[in-house]
Amino acid sequence: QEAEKKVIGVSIPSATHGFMGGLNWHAQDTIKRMGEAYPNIEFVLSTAPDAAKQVSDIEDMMATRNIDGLVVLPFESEPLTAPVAAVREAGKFVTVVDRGLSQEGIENLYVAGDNTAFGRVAGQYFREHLEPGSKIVVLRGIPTTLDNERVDAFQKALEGSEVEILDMQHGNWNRDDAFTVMQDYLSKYPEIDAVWAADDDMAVGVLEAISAANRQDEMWVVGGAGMKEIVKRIMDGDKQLPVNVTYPPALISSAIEMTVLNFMSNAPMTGRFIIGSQLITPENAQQFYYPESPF
Amino acid sequence: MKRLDLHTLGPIVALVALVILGALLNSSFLAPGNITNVLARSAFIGMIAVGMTFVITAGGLDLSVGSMAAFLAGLAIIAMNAVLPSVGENWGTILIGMGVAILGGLIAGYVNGALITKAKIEPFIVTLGTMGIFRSLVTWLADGGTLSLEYGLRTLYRPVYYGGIGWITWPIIAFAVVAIVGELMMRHSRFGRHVEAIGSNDRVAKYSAIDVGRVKLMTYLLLGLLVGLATVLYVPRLGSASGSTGVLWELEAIAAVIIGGTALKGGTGRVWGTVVGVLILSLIDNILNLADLVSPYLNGAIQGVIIVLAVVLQREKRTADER
Amino acid sequence: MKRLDLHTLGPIVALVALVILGALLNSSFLAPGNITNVLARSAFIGMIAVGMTFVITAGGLDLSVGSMAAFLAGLAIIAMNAVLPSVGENWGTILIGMGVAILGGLIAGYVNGALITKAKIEPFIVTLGTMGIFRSLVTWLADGGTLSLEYGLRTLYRPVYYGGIGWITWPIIAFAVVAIVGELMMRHSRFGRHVEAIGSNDRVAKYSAIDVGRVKLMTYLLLGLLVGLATVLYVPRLGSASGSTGVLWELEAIAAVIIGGTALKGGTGRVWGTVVGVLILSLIDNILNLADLVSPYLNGAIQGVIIVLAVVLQREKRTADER
Amino acid sequence: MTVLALRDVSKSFGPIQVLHNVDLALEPGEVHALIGENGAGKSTIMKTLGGFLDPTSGELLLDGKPHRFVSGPEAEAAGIVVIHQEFNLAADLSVSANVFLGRELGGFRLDHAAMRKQTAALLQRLHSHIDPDTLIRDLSVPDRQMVEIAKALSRNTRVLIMDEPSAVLTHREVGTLYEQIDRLRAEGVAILYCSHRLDEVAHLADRITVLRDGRVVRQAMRGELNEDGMATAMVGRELEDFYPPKGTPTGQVALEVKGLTVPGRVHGVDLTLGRGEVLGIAGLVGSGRTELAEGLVGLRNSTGEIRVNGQPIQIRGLRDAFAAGLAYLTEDRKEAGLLLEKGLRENLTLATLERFGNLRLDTKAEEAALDRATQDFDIRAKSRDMVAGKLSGGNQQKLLLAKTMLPDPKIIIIDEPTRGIDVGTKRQIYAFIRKLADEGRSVIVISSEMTEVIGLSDRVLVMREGRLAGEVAGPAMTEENIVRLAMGVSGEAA
Ligand SMILES: Nc1ncnc2c1ncn2[C@@H]1O[C@H](COP(=O)(O)OP(=O)(O)OP(=O)(O)O)[C@@H](O)[C@H]1O
Ligand SMILES: Nc1ncnc2c1ncn2[C@@H]1O[C@H](COP(=O)(O)OP(=O)(O)OP(=O)(O)O)[C@@H](O)[C@H]1O
Ligand SMILES: [Mg+2]
Ligand SMILES: [Mg+2]
Repeated sequence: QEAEKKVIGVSIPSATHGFMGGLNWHAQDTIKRMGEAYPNIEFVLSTAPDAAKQVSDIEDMMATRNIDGLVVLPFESEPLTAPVAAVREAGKFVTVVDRGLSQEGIENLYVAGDNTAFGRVAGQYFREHLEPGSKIVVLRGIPTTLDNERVDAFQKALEGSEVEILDMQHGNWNRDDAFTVMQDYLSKYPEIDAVWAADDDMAVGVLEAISAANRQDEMWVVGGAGMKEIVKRIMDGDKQLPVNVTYPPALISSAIEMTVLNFMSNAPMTGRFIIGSQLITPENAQQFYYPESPF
Repeated sequence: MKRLDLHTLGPIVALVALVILGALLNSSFLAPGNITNVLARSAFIGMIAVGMTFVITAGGLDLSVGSMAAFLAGLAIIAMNAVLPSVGENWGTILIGMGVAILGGLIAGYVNGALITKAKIEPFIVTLGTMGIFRSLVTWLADGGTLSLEYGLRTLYRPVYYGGIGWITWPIIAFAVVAIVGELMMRHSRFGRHVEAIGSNDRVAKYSAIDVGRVKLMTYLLLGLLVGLATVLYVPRLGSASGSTGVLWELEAIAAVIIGGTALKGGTGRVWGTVVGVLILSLIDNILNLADLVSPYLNGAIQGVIIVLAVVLQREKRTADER
Repeated sequence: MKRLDLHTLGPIVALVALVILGALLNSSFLAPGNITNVLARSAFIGMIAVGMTFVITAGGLDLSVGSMAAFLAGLAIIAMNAVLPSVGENWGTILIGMGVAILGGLIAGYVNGALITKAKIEPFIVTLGTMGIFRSLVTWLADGGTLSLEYGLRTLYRPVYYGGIGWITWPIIAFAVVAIVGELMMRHSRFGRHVEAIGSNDRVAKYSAIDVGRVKLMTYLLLGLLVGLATVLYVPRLGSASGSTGVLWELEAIAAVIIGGTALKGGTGRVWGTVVGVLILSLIDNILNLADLVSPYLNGAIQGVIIVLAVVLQREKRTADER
Repeated sequence: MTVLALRDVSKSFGPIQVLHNVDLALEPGEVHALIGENGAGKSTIMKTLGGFLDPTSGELLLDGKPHRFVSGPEAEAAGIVVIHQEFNLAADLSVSANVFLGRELGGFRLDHAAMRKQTAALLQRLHSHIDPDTLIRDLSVPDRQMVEIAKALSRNTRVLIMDEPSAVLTHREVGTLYEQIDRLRAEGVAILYCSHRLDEVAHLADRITVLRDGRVVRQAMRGELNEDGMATAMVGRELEDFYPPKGTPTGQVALEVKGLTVPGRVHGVDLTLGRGEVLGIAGLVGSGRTELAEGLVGLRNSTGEIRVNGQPIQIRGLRDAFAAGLAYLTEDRKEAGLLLEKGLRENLTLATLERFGNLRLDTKAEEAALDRATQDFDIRAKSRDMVAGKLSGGNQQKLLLAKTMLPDPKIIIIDEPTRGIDVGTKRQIYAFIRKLADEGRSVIVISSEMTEVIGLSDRVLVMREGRLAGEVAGPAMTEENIVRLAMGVSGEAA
């Protein structure tokens, strides 16, 4: 048992925005730690800018690296379903992270955040903390299924309240785009009471736009995913940033660790682990603060 | 053969060097499984790049192919899902999807070509515009998410990508056929000769009774057709399409064409060079997956260096006696 | 003035039409705040596009500018954070950061230019390669995440983007200066003349005792310098840089140049046209955000249509008697 | 005192030697003419003198001392100015920008006004009315040549090398050119002049060097060689009658044109062309002859009635013209005639590819066609794989002629058939044109060379400002009559 070498493939989207950057960092960090702790585990990490490349990466891992296990965060659910199913059929251990496959029961292990909760928790906060008749604007991410899930849940949570969503445009989880969109919102709407930026990278752009327009006192902003700078500001009791909603990029670490344990311990690791979205408040912010992470 | 000088051999040398490098890095590199993978996934960009070779040789350019592929894949999926209830889960439905992709490709190519040749707008601008349009349309059709083929159809359709004759899967066969026909067309057909003449000097072409507009339009139609064909093979691979399908394919296709020795300013087309260029690009990706590098963040840098090196190998040797 | 024909006026007409459209759609469109926003946001792409005008006019191309900007912003931030302990939280540190961005831009431009003029590789390939390299390097420097300027420095540096003379903020002033100097250089300097001559016919330029290689290299250096300058203004805006900074700026810059009436094949450069092109592109974004459309998914499509339309307005009127 | 000389110079391009032990000396205040057949190596000599090519062996002497120019521009700095056979102008730039390219006036800011003024003055000296702000691309071929000359004159010149400057000029402009040459000669400039117009050479040259197959075969002083002598020395054998005998028209009408109008250029031209007839069209530069021809064959939008063999036809494009048996040989062989970067075979068959197959072209048949064409038209290529751009000017013209004749047209319009072509080849082409007529085809020859139109045609139409100014035939076909009509001078024909 000692000498037997195991190869684990890790396939994730490349670091094209802040959250993914954090996720990439956690993946590499965990691989390094695990590699040191378990010398007979070898890792193969690949990052893909789109679904097609990710499928290729998984094919390559199967054809040339002879992997025993696969940890995959699907770029998109639909296109990755069949290729990951093929890996499972080949008798490999499969861990799916964050975005579920479009068919149940393929993976051995599922570790995910909860996009619906992510939207809902934010929505509930808005509902509870805004006067009836308040006006808010929303910045959406890159058009994807998971963005749809989040926004739908957010809207659903607000249903029946008197809070009015003035506008929803795509900021593409990008600081610059969010900055531009927010500037234009500020020109367009004389009255905005709160902003749901849905992602902390976008929140950074939004905050800059607001302070450039000198309307800091008028509205607050809720981002998401717990970027360290934002968490720090919540910790410090910033009025503009009352809360945040977690969607920890570190979930990839848990997935990799559990996969390693599956091979290293005798207990088979299977099941579904949903890491719920929590509200970060000034009170609990300390426990969500990772100063080391790039995100 | 006088044509086999360094300039022409350059890309092949680069390709061979990559193959050797791959074989040294990993013993399974030359296993049939890996070869099938690399060739099959080159097929999409490959077929598109063959079409792009004609467009560029005639002095044109098409930035819209990646979005066009995404749009066509989306259309085909919608069409198949829509006729599924009436036609049923059978090859009829899939043929309808294929027809939609190919017809759509022809229409999209016609739109590009007509705006360029009839409205006389720079190809760069027209296709930059249609690139945005196709991309938006597919995102809109998918409502920001993913368009997916019904599960049963997907199972039926899957062998079109994964099946074949032994390890030679259908995409490889299709790519090979397209490449050979393309090479023959460029080198031995009247159309190819006209395309080269137009790219070389369109006034001379006009004075030689060549219908310059029509031939140019045909190159865009051909490219549209090939994008449609690529889509037909792409859909069974992933069974879905979204706003992020085919992003940057246009750059990859154009890069393959130029790495292959076709001049960006037009006039000389080398279809086989394009094929070599496409293989070089996919091998780079494959090789990066074979070995563990310092950091995956640097993949793009290594890719960049290899692309430039591949072209350095074939750079035109300066005519010794001319200053 | 005979030069003021429709061909030349086209982009201006498109710009005016957009302004009118914007004003009709939303009353706050013409408010000083919005004008400042739009102009200041245009400044980065604007300055880069002015440099790109020279590169394209001399028959070149540069796809690397967006990644280069991201890389330079990353470098500048790292440099400022690094010298902060020794130099302190003052303008000295910021000047060092600015120096790094500008020097880095010159070096990056030199690398592109030297590979193109000395190693004689196609500009498309060289800059496609360096695009990947710069993008990878910044992602690697940022460890996949975001490089952020220290908080104190950011506060100090901020006014460089947001401050200015009344509503005319520094980026607007810098852009205006670059545009005017660029226009003068293109039209009234020896360098501009030589750039046009090289793009028109480089053999003729060579026979006229113009050092073609040097002038081409200079265009890339100039572009690098302007990318550096754009970075200097970009960093204070958000105080950060990441792998997703400046994505697709190259396409936007090239599109602005071509919309402005500079020919992609070189020979005629119109710096003021480029400025109009940049403004058209930013206005489209602004108007799409200000107006309420059916679906934001279709923004890209509308953008595409407007880009094509803007160019249709200025398309070379077909010489009536030529077929 | 010799300014610039070649001593024992040989030059090879790869394995092909084009110059053999050439000696040539240029003296100040002297016009030295260099003549020879197409491909004899004249342009190569001129490029060597101008620092654009290095000799393979032998040396270049500047002021008596061996010298090696690193580049053409360096030679220019030493006062050696070359007007190349191919145009050397940037098409997107204005006339004045081209004239001063590389030596712009002004400091930090270009002095546009001064450059414009000096350009205008230079053009004035050439009696040309070109606006210095016009873009080169908007100029006609002859006007571009005048700009080239103006550009050369603007240099501080010790040696002026002119490679066929007059080939694209008409009568009047050639006169202006002579004036300038005389002026420069008087100023002590050494001039090397290359031309296929032997009358010019006889008129201008103080010294003549004859080149044959890359070797100097004869050097002579003014008066030692008459035109016949030059031709004989160039060709290496006696030449018989220059123009072929005229034919006897059959009286059948092959082509009838009524009211042909090309908007803005040609106004209501009527003409008839008989079977077996050679019809000349003369006129000044810009009189619309080219536009008439291009309108007729569908290269330009035109209106009017066209009948071929009595049948009214519609010509909407060159294809239609081909189908009706019409062909047109362009005057602009480098920009509209041949693909300079492509091989001879590709060029030859470009307009008639449908005869060689569609999906798979019959390369063998193409090669055979090339064999036939090289023979029929005596195309002298050093290798059959070379690109058309590397052929000498005359051989390019023969290749273009072969290309035009490939569809076997019944009516052929030839625009400037012998621009830049040597006497030997000219004779071949004249004989060929006559042969076409004798075979029952009909030919229209557009030419700015008066003697050519007269010597070749059965009848001459004269155009002026886009209209037919008149027709001359038989004994009335004299230079004077044609010039009168062309210039609109009324009065008795002498
Ligand atoms: N760069 C080159 N490479 C190969 N052969 C060349 C090159 N330049 C010229 N030649 C050949 O050298 C010979 C001499 O050419 P050159 O242009 O000097 O002739 P020329 O006397 O000027 O003829 P023309 O009267 O037609 O202009 C020709 O056979 C030509 O094909
Ligand atoms: N594309 C063009 N744009 C502007 N002017 C043109 C163009 N083509 C021709 N011209 C002008 O039209 C007039 C007729 O030119 P063209 O050269 O065809 O006359 P031509 O009688 O055939 O004379 P030649 O054959 O001797 O040049 C000239 O004044 C010329 O400058
Ligand atoms: Mg010559
Ligand atoms: Mg003419």
